[in-house]
Amino acid sequence: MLIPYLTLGAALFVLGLVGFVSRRNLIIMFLCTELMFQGIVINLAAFGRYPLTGPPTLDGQAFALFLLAVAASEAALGLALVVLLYRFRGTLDAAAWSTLKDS
Amino acid sequence: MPIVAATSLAQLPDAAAPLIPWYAATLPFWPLIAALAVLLTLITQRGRTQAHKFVVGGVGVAAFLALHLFFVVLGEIQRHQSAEHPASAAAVAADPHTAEAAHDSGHDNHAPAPKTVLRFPLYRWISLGGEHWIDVNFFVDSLAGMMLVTVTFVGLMVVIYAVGYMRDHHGHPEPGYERFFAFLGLFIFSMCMLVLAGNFALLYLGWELVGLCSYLLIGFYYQKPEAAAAAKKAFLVNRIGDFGFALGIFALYMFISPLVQPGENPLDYAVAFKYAAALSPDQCTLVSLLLLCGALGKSAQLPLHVWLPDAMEGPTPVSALIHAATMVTAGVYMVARCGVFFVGSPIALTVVTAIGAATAIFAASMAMAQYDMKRILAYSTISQLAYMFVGLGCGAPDSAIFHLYTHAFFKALLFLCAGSVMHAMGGVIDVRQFSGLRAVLPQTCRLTRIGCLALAGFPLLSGFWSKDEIVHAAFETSPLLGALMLLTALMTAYYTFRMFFLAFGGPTRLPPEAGHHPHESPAIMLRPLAVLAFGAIFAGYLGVRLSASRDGSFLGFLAPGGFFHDYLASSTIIRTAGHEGGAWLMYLSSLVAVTGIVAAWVRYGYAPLFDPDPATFGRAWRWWHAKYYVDECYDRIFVRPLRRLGEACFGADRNLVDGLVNLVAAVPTGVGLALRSLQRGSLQAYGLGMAIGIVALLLWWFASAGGVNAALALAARGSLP
Amino acid sequence: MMLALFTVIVVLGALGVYLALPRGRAHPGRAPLLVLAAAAGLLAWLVVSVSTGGGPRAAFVVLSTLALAGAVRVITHRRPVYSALYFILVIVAVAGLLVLMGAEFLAASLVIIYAGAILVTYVFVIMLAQQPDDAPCDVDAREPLWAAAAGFALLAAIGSQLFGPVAIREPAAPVGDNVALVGTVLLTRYAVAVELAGVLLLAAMIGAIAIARRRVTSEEA
Amino acid sequence: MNALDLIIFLPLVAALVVWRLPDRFAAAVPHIALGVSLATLVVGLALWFEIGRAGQAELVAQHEVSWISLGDSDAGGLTIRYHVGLDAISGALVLLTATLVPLAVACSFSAITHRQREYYAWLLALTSGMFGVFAARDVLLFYVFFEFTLIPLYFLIGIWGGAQRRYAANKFFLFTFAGSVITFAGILYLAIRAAQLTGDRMVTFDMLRLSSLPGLSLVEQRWLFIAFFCGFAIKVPLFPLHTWLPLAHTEAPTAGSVLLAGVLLKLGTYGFLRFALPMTPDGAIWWAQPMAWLAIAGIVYGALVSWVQRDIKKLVAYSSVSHLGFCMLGMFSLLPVGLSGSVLYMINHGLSTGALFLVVGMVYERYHTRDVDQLGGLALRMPILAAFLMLFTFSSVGLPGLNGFVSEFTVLFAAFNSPALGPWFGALGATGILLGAVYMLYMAGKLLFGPLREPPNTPDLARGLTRDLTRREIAILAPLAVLVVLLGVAPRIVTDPLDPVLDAQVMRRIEGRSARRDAPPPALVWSSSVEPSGT
Repeated sequence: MLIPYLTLGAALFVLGLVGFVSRRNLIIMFLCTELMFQGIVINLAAFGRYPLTGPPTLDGQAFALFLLAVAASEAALGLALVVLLYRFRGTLDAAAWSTLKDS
Repeated sequence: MPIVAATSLAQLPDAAAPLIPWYAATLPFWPLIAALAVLLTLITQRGRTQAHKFVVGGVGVAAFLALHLFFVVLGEIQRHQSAEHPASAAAVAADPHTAEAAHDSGHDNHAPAPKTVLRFPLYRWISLGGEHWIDVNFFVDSLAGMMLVTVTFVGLMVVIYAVGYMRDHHGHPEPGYERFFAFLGLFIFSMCMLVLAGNFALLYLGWELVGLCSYLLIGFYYQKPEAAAAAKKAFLVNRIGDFGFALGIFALYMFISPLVQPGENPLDYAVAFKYAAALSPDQCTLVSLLLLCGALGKSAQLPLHVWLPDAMEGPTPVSALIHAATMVTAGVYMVARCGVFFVGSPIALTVVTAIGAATAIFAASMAMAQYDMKRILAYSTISQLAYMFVGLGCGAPDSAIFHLYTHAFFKALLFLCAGSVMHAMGGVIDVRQFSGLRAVLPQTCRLTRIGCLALAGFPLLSGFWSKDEIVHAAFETSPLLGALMLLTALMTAYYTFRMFFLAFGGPTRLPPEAGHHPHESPAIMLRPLAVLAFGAIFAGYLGVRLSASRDGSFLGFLAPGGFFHDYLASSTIIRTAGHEGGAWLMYLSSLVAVTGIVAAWVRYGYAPLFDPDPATFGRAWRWWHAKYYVDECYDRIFVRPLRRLGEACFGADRNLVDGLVNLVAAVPTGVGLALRSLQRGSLQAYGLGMAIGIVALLLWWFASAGGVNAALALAARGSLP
Repeated sequence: MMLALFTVIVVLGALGVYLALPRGRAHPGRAPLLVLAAAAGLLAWLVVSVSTGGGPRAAFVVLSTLALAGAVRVITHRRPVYSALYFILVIVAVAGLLVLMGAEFLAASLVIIYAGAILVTYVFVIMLAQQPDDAPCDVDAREPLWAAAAGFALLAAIGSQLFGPVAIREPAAPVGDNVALVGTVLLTRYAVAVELAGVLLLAAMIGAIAIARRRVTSEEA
Repeated sequence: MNALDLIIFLPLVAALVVWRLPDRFAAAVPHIALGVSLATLVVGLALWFEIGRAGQAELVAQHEVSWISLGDSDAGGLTIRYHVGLDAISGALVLLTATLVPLAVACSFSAITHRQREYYAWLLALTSGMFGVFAARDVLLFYVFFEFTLIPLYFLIGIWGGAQRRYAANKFFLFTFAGSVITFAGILYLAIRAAQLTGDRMVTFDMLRLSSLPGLSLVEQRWLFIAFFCGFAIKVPLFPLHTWLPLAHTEAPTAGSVLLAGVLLKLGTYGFLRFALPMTPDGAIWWAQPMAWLAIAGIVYGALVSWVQRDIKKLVAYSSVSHLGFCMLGMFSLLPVGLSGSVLYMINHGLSTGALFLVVGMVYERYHTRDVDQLGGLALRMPILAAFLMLFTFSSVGLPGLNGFVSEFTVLFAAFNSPALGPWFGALGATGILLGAVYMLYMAGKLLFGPLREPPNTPDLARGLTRDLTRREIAILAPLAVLVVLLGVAPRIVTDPLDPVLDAQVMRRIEGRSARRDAPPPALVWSSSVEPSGT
């Protein structure tokens, strides 16, 4: 049963990636990163439950928990930034922020 | 022509050669000290008008020492001969200027006379690596003695003349008066160094210093662009000759150095002549031809003659001294000095003769079609030098030197007379502008007539004797050459007296520049002229043996081969031509001279306004007048292409090489611009970039290392932790 | 053979997502739905044929299709609020799968923390950063084609490995109470990590407050 | 802290002092700089006499102290030592520098008006760099000073230069730097190989030890020679790599171009003499003929191009290309006389071209133009300057009796008689005698002779200049004139201490491998019977 879980995880990760790359709304982009986290959680759990060698271990799950911590803090900061950006430019469009462009 | 075994030079005593007395060795430095003294007066601005006193004094001392040296060498020859042939101690002529030099005819000068050389080492100059050195040392033999006397004596006369010449009408010295005398002193110093040099490098030093002085003196009136251009042209043409000369010295070292014992310097005369016999004919030819280049440059022979006529831009004393009597004869002196190499290779001798003959006829023809008095004399000098080269080529170097000696007197005389004419005519020297000056300048006219007669080879004057010997040697080589020489003699007589009659003959006409009444030159100018005239008449008798007339004819009793030749026989020159001059030859050459003079008198006796020559000679005359368009050819063949090449190189330098460099510099900027467009500033683009990066990475990993399967296989083997 | 099938699924999925992504005014219409449904069906069939061991395959298939559908809707929906809500659906599906795998504690924490805390924050932000409807940034996707292509190329690459020839051994079922076991693991092996996670969260909190506190006056905008 | 360290670091310290001097003393800055440079001249002379006494046995004023040493002797490592010392070659060049610097400083009194303090600071820094290069006995120390000299000159040209000074400074810096980087690679390779060959673990950069390593293979030596060639040929400059020189010279201030031409060009030739010949003798023999061809090309090319120049300074700059072509020709004749000729050439070129640049600078200060067509007949207006210019023109043309001739004669003599090159090289090189006269007399004639031609409202006699040379300017040119005549009449002052050192340092290493080039030199048909022995 490992392969199906891995494909699912990969699919979720890829969908998150596609969403991140194609959507221009900052919040949705962040949401997509969260989606990518879900893909990773499944993979971690799957490898924990169906390890290639030896009995199932719980390390995967423990790591997933830490992943959650990271995701939470990332979301907090990210969204604070998004709000700030929104207040600056009044729009959530990612294209508004292109100061990195080389003139 | 029999090649005299050079072994006769073998017993040249070098290390053991006796030393010149120390005071005689200071000879060249007196004019130098005089020149520096004048320079000092220039710097300190005091006593500038006395400049000429220093130089006259310096050259005077040099002349005296030269004379003394002449007799020291003579005494040395006597001692040497008495040591080897006690019986025939040659009688000594008291003074070169006394009329006849009686000579005991018993001595048969065919056997090679013992070589007498005096030397004086000063100090080591340049190291040639290892134990070979170039030293500053003097090498005096009878040739050098003779040359020194000629140079310093004529130099003294010219300097004295210049004191008068370089003053304007009311006797005040012209601007640059001191500079002129300083350069003259420097010139005499360089010429003496050239003659006294003991090795080829020092000869090269004298050679170039003389070139420098001629540059400075020709360009004396530097305000005039033509004078500056003439000076530059003279120096550069001489430099072309020196280029060959330098290569000759290097080649000489290359051939001589393997033969030389340790402790001997290959470039010293004594050593070089000692081992000259060991050189193969080919090597002799190479060295001779290269050295000949230098001679041609300096003595203004055919290919490199273009600078001498332009050198007339300089003040007349300069033309008289440098471009008639001394510097231009350096080439003849060098070829005579290195006779042992030329004799060693028949090719070289024929080249010398050919160039001499060609230049003689070539220059004579040009001289016939000029109107500037000094240019006529300039071409005549080239022609007379060509005579000397023919003498050298025909194995009669002592005749050549004899002609050089006599030519110095009458050519200097003629130039200085032209100078006093110019002085009187307010700087005009074109014979068409004036005529009938015998009334206005009686003394100059008399002196010029003597000079012209000597130059034309009128019998019993010095020119006649020396030219006659060369014509005789030419006949001995080949009758055609002899005939050519006689034809040139005819032309010489013709153009000399054409000039004389145009200037002094006919009604008195004066150019406006001459002022209301042109007066005769001051005494200070005329007295040296008189001395030179005396020399022009009697100098010839030094080379004549007054013996009982062989065939009873009037001239027969004057046979060539007098004191002069015996004196020179003991120098390093090698005479291969015979000595007996046929009496018939003397009659022929006198006849030729007289016909030339009469022809000139017939056509130009009354100084016609319209020159008859162009009509008679037609197109040939135009070529002669335009100096065979040689200058223009050189300009188009060498000068202009070189200049275009320079422009092309400079162009290439700017675009090609710089272009290459800028191209290299452009590469990084180009790449930078290309990459810049990637940074569009949109977040998505960066995300997409990352995604593509991951995909590429994965694909590469899977492709190369077998990807997950390999990992799984590893895991299966339990090697993963 | 399975790899070929998987590639077909990937292509269909990519096409479906590409069509589903919002472009301009026009409503995407039915096409993407059909394509995605086909892809989901094939994927379900593939999973069934691959998973060898027994166990709740049916539950896995249901939950995974649910998760995938939710995910697709998250990225393709025009209005951000609905995307957030669909995201909650995805989290629930994932939690279910985790329970299937015996990771009950993780599933529970996922639902509580993710759905409860993070998604709520998202909804707050969406509320704060109100944009007029059909703002250009919601409507248009940027280079959907490239995005879909790149994403599913990645999936294909991964798939090419997963469905490779290697036969994978099925391990035994886990034993014991998951929550207790995870608790012990956390407090024994990862004790330091837990403390660090706490510090990380504290820092994030302070950061968020600092950012949000700055008054952005209008002229700075 | 011996005399050598003193002259290396005194100017540097003085530079710092001068730079930070408060405004009150601003007027004294030029005089301080002059004083310091004269002090270095005195010390330089003292060192030269000591070299004369010491003979070629060992180095004079040697001072060796470890500078950077990484790792230790058993585990292997690297040691760079501050090792300075003078033998005759370095001593001669140090003396040349010590002579030219005070003249360069003195000539800037009236030329430089803005930012004087920095100007003299950079000038003094350049001086210490130059002394350092010639005194360095450690390869890396040499390289450090070699690069250090670039910086002051970059600023001197960049700030006080002419119109295109920025471009000229950049081009100068990049050209030299690009080459020297390759040389640096060569040096590293050589040092490491040397450590391997001699077996000691510590990689050392001492010049003596790196010279003529026994085990270095022919191929290595050829490639190492190329590495050295890249760095030093640009500096010389050899023919194809010379385009930076005319630009740098025309844009540099007078003092800058005097030192650039007088000393910095000698870094290249000195580099060849110290590195290429002793360290890669087989490489030098193998590349001798191509180098000679480049040198001859440089001679002819430099002469022709300088003949068509309109700007006098560019004319003199291109003449340096031609002159240094001679210098290289002499060096690659691989004969003792050739080497001593080329070292003498470096000194003579330094004196005569330095003097020419000074004179051109003086003309520029009065007429503010260097265009040959706008000037003419200056001899009437400035007789003293005309006299000096004529003297230096004839010195650089190689008139016997002046210094140019001695070195030119020996160089061509060596090229003609050298087994490695052969007569044709000497002959072609000798055309330089002729071409040299052509362009130098062209310049002298245009500038001094002919009718008087001056640009409008000049000569500009501001800043204390007089119509002809001021006493200060005469004081600058007089010593050079004396030296030019002295070295012409008695060159043994320099060559006597030089010859034994050249023999020991360079010739013994080359003769050890008298591996003649595969094909014997093109022997002339005449000399077949008498084989030229070389020496």
